[in-house]
Amino acid sequence: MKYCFYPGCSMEATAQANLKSIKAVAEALGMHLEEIPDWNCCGATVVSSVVGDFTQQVMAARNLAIAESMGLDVVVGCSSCYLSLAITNKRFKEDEHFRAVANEALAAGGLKYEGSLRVRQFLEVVINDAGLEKVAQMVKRPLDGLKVAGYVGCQTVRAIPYEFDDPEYPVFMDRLIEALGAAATEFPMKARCCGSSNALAATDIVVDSSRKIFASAAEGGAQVIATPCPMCQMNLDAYQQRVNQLHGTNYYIPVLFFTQLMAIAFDLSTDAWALDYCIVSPYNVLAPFTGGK
Amino acid sequence: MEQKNTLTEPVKYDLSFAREIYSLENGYYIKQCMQCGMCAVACSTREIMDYSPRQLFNLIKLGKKEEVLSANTFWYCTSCCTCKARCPRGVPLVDVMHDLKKYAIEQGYDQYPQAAFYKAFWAEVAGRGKVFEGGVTARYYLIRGLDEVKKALAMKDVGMNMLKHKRLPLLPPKKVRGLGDLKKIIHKAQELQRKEARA
Amino acid sequence: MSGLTAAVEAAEVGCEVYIVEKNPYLGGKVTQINQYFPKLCPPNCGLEINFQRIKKNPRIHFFTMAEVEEISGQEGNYEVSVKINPRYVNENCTGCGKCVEACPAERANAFNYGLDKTKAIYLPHEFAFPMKYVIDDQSCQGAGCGKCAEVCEYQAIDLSMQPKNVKLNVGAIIWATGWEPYDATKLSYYGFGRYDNVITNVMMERLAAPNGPTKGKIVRPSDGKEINSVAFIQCAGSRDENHLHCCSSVCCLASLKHATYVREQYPDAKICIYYIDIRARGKYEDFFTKVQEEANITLIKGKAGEVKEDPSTKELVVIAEDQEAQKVREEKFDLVVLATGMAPSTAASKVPADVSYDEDGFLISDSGIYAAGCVKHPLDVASAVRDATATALKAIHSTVRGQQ
Amino acid sequence: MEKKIGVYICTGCGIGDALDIEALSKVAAGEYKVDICKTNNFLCGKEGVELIKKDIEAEGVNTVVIAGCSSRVNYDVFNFGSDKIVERVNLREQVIWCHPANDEDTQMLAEDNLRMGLAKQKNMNLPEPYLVEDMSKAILVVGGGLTGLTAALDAARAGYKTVLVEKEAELGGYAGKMYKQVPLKPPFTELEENCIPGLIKAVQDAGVKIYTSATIEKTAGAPGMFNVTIKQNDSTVQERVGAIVLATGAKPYDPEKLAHLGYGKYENVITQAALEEMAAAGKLEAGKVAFIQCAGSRDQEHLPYCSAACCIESMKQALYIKEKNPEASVYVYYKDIRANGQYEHFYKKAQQEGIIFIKADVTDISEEDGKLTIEADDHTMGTKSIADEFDLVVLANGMVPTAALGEVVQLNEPAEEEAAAASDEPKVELPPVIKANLLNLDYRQGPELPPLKYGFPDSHYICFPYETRRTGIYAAGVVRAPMDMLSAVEDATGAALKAIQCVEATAKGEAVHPRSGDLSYPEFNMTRCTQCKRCTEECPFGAINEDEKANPLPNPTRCRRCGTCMGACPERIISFKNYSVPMIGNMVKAIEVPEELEEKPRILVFACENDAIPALDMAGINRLQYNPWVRIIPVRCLGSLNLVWVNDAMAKGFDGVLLMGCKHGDDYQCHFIKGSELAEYRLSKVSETLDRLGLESERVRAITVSIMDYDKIPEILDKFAEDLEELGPNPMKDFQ
Repeated sequence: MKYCFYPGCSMEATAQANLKSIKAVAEALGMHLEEIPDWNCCGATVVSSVVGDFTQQVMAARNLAIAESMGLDVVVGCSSCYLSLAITNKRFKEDEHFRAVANEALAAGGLKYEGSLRVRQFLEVVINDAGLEKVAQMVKRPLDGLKVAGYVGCQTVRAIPYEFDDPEYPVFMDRLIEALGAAATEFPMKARCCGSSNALAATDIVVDSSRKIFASAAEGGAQVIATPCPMCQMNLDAYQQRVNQLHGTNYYIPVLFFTQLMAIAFDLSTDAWALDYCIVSPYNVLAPFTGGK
Repeated sequence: MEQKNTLTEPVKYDLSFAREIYSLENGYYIKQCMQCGMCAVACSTREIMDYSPRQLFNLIKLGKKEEVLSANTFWYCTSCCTCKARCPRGVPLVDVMHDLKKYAIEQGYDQYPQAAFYKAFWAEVAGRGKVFEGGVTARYYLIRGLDEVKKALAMKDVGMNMLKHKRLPLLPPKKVRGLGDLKKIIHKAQELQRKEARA
Repeated sequence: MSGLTAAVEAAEVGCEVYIVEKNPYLGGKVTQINQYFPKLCPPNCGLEINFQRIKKNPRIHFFTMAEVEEISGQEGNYEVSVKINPRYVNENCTGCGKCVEACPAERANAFNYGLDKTKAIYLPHEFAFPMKYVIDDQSCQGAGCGKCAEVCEYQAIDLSMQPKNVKLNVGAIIWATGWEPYDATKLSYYGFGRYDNVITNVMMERLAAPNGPTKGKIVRPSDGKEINSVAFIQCAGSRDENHLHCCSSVCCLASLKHATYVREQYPDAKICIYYIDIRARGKYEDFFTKVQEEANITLIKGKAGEVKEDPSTKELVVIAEDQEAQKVREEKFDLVVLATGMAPSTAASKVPADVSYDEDGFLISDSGIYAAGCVKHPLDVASAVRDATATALKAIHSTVRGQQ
Repeated sequence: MEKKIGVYICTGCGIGDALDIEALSKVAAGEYKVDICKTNNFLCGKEGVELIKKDIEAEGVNTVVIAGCSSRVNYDVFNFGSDKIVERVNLREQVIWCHPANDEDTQMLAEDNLRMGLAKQKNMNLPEPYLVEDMSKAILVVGGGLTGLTAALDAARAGYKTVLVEKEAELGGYAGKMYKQVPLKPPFTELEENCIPGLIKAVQDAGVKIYTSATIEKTAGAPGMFNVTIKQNDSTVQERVGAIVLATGAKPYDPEKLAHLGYGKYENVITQAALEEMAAAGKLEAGKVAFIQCAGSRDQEHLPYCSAACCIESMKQALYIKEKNPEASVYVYYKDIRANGQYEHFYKKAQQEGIIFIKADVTDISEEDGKLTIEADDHTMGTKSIADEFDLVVLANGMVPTAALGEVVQLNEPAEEEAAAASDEPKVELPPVIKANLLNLDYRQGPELPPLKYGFPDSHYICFPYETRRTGIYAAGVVRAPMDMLSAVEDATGAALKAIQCVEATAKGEAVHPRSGDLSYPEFNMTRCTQCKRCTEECPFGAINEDEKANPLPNPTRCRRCGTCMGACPERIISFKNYSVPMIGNMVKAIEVPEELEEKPRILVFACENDAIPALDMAGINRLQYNPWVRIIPVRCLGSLNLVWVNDAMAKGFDGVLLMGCKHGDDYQCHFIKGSELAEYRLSKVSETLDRLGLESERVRAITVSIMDYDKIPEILDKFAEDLEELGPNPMKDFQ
């Protein structure tokens, strides 16, 4: 199984844990991820507010144009990147006029994109291509009894509704968590927004949104939160303390990328576990499974 | 939650503003709004929005330019796409909100901190082809000015934690090699975008 | 109802008519309706008369448990091949019901949308026409068991019954396969399927029906408790680009009618109807006016956005933007009824012939093969009957042209 | 015909185990001395039916009495041809399934049911169809608008001679004057060219006989034999037709009554009709236009109903304006947007074209140098709004059926009213009729179709939208009910079918809905008529006219066979071949009423065939148990209840009589409109008589049951039985 891989900016900074674990897990599952050479920022959900959707999508398309020659599905880890690349790709496939004009712009950089590729979220690729059975077989350290809140977040499932799961009440992640031997907790907020890129400009939004998510996770008795999204992971991890300060709560719920949990369950290298990157320390909670390393 | 509703004095309907908004990249779709109110409930930041998207679209229809452009609605949009996924009329609300942010900035309604963040973010991407948190933050505070820095200090514990856990590289990532081409592409895209808008 | 009407009306002009029905009984969806709006009269009354008309009319022939498999030929001369699925009960059945006592197996009662159970051998409902029992081969334990056959004094049960095939030669075809309620699980923000006390409007009909799973008592499915408050959520799937694009045209009146069901049983219950537009066209406006005059019925302009459940009490919270009040309201209810719309049956099972459908999946009439009733447009019963009557004449035109 | 009777008692379904079949057979063979009486344990099975067929062939049995299950089942199995009389005696649903097995009372009930069946067949004869001389199968369509043209075309295409009468000089009606029309086909987004010109041509090509500038002076006769006098210009023509489609359409609501919306005050406040004219004439120049929905409709002060078509018509007209001037600003003020069904697409299309929809109540309209200003309460913004600079304000002023335009007349003549007042008898209210000058029927009960509500001569039935109270005359389109064009087209075709159906049935002497196929009809023994007028007044279908001496003049082809006239007649001169006063009377007499000391009261129930009888069967199917003293006689409709039966019953010593009929009042369920109501009113007349005889009037009651009330039946009957026990036995028993 070969794929083009688009890491995205956060993977090189705030979400290195995601990158490490994705690479290790993919390898373990026999997926070869080929990074798109000289990829650029997709613009996320921010850039279009300054330069408009079209320009942002053309920027994103540059990556697809480069990837097209490789003729492989483009796999994305970051939800926000997935959103912008998937929507861009959809427009190239469905909107002829857009494709023509956008290619006129790409031509300025000597590029062209036909819209031949599929853009996919890593979570979906693990489940649909590798398959839950394969995942279950790989488990060497079953996460028995670990209560995990599967926090898919918003953009992964709503980029293209029903593309691979219910946009409001996704279940993919829960199935995966169960495949690892852990228990997926009841978690109504599993697809609600964490406040996304407002951390800097409107911290209150992030704090308030996170608070609700912690409350919901705690109510379900979750010990850890697992997510595919760097933005969600950052907000929930970095601002958990802040939430407690501002709201007199005392949540202590480590927030991990689902790929980190997979790395542990698969008994891959501790480098792949990348637990040091967690601000809310997961060591105690995970002790029963990380023993010996 | 009590939505802001300052319309005490009678409204005079005026379509000229609406037509301007409808002509934005995704503005066309606003016309399809049937005032059902799904978006008001879907929104994850609805408690702090002064107008729900539905109300905002209504204000546009009524020609209330000032209320619309000074509303916090689109600035507080987190692009979570819930409204977009639910809208029974297929209005891509997130994209519409992007248009409104852009329009507001162009019209000088950029007092909201998000505006600064977006500008900072864009400056980073335009200059490097990739985003560097450190750079974005720095530029953000440059734009916002000193008093904002006080807030920053209140936030420093978060920053420290990030650093401690190797999440804030001090050095920016390598520039995109094809940055020159990328810039050409963006330049061309902007030009075409303006042409498309006129067409 | 449309098919029945088209058949009876055509036959009473003098045509030979064949009815092909996939259910073990005639009458279709209306047999599951408790009362019609706006008169609040029972559908079985009109059905009884239509069945009398069929009984008296030698020109009407019908097959139950039958499906059209193939259509060939052209206007004026079609050959239709019909597959008749095994009923496992033959014409000897006297309807005495001894078999039911003997049957050990149970099945979810489709007639009541799974709200209760019947035995594997069952009478679809009291008014079933023909009044013959039928075996659900999915849940029947088969020849190995055979208890029903033992007790039947009339050799009416034949567990080895095989599908049969009949060929019909007709001049015109009326396709009146009606509609299916839109799948409410696709509206995950309303929690149908996850929350016990969120039901659909068609389920409400059964809950209120004297011959329904609760003998007509409207209660909370979660615990059978009486209700103090109900919310009706309009356009649950209809008028929605993500689901049914068009308006289903009956749901507003259906919910207003359901409000009267609730009011009759619970004089003080709080009733809220969340809507975008109330579409009570023509003289139905009177019914709308009448219901509005009822105490404690609130109409809220604003489509309900979300339903949340309190897992401990199973109470539901409906969140919607009340546009008159300009605020988002969160209201508690014991029961939430989704006004799910009509999906044409052809969305799922197409006509085995070269016909066309509109963008909503409704069947487009063509000379020779005609759509009638809710497979053609979303229609209320009176309009569907009107349409079916009209379609009968169009079919007759085909036979006339066929002879020329 | 010489009757040869065969009685066949089925012992299947537990009948044999629950009843003493021998005793039952004795009733037939002994008491009634029938030629043949046999039993079989599976009568609806092959051998059972063979057994009967053999007797028919070998023994010449021509009257078959079957005692077993309800006549609602096995109707097909026990069909031995139209030349045989078949009478079903219910021993299953109404005896053993709702009464204890091997019980004396149950046995008595079964035997009485058999006696009633045997008594009944004595008075039953095979009906002979009433055939019209010089029968016409032609279809007359009144009104040459969209509905009328469609109906005429569809009737003609089905091969029927068709006559079309239009009062205007030109065909086409309201729709004919339209610039364009709303979409009638998928995708329901595009305006369509006006279909009327094409339709007119098709109607002409189809050979429809057309009268324009013509009105109907008089419609005499009955289905199959209507004689219609058509007045064209100053000459009159006669047409003989078999059935009629009334498609005279509607008129826009009088805008003069909408002064509060500025009509009449400001010349730029216009109606939808006016806008159509402007558009058609190409004179539509406007930069800013407002449409005001529900101008008159949905308004208790004006038209309480919704006019159904205005929302989409306004969208269409708004699109005209955009078509002419894409820069125009167009607003639609609405209560609810009623773009039902697939017109949702049209609504969205209108929005995409930039038409602005505002949910608001218009509070004021004013004018300043030719420009109009609208003040309103905007409901989606919760604010007052003012919009000015309008060049044009269009009122969506709804529709009023042509059938509602005319003087309302009450048909009970004053003389009668006084007479009624004088004699303390209650009187039947005849429905008022509106003299709309459409059909000018030569009917005892008024010149037009009786209106249902708001002047629409609509059907009262959801399941039977073409049910009509004047047989052979079918209203269609907006004269029948408010509807959009798409519905009107369907409605026209449906009405055409019903008209065709009616002439075909009439030609065979059959009744139309609801007793479709019934060949029997009422026959009058005029020698004993006292000209009391009850039959002519009470017939729900206006089937009976009167001559100047007030003698009834029956029109069998107008008749729906409910028997209301038979029930009304104090002289009992009206009867059907297979349904008559003596027939039911003899059934009553056939029942054995035990002596007082036996303490076995008897209750006689007259039950409506359409709802009450099925409900009683359902009680049985659900094995609900109830009082065994009841004896049930099915009647065609309670309207056919003749008081003499009640008298007979009381005289015979019955302790009580119960009438089970359909709901009446506004939401009446009676398929013959007033049957159950009439029965109750007649009953009110007996009560004094009973009191005078020293009999408590509570012994005779009428109740309404719906087909779904089967679960209430035990309670109803048991309660009545209790009440009667309290009253004690009927004193008349002693006079037996």
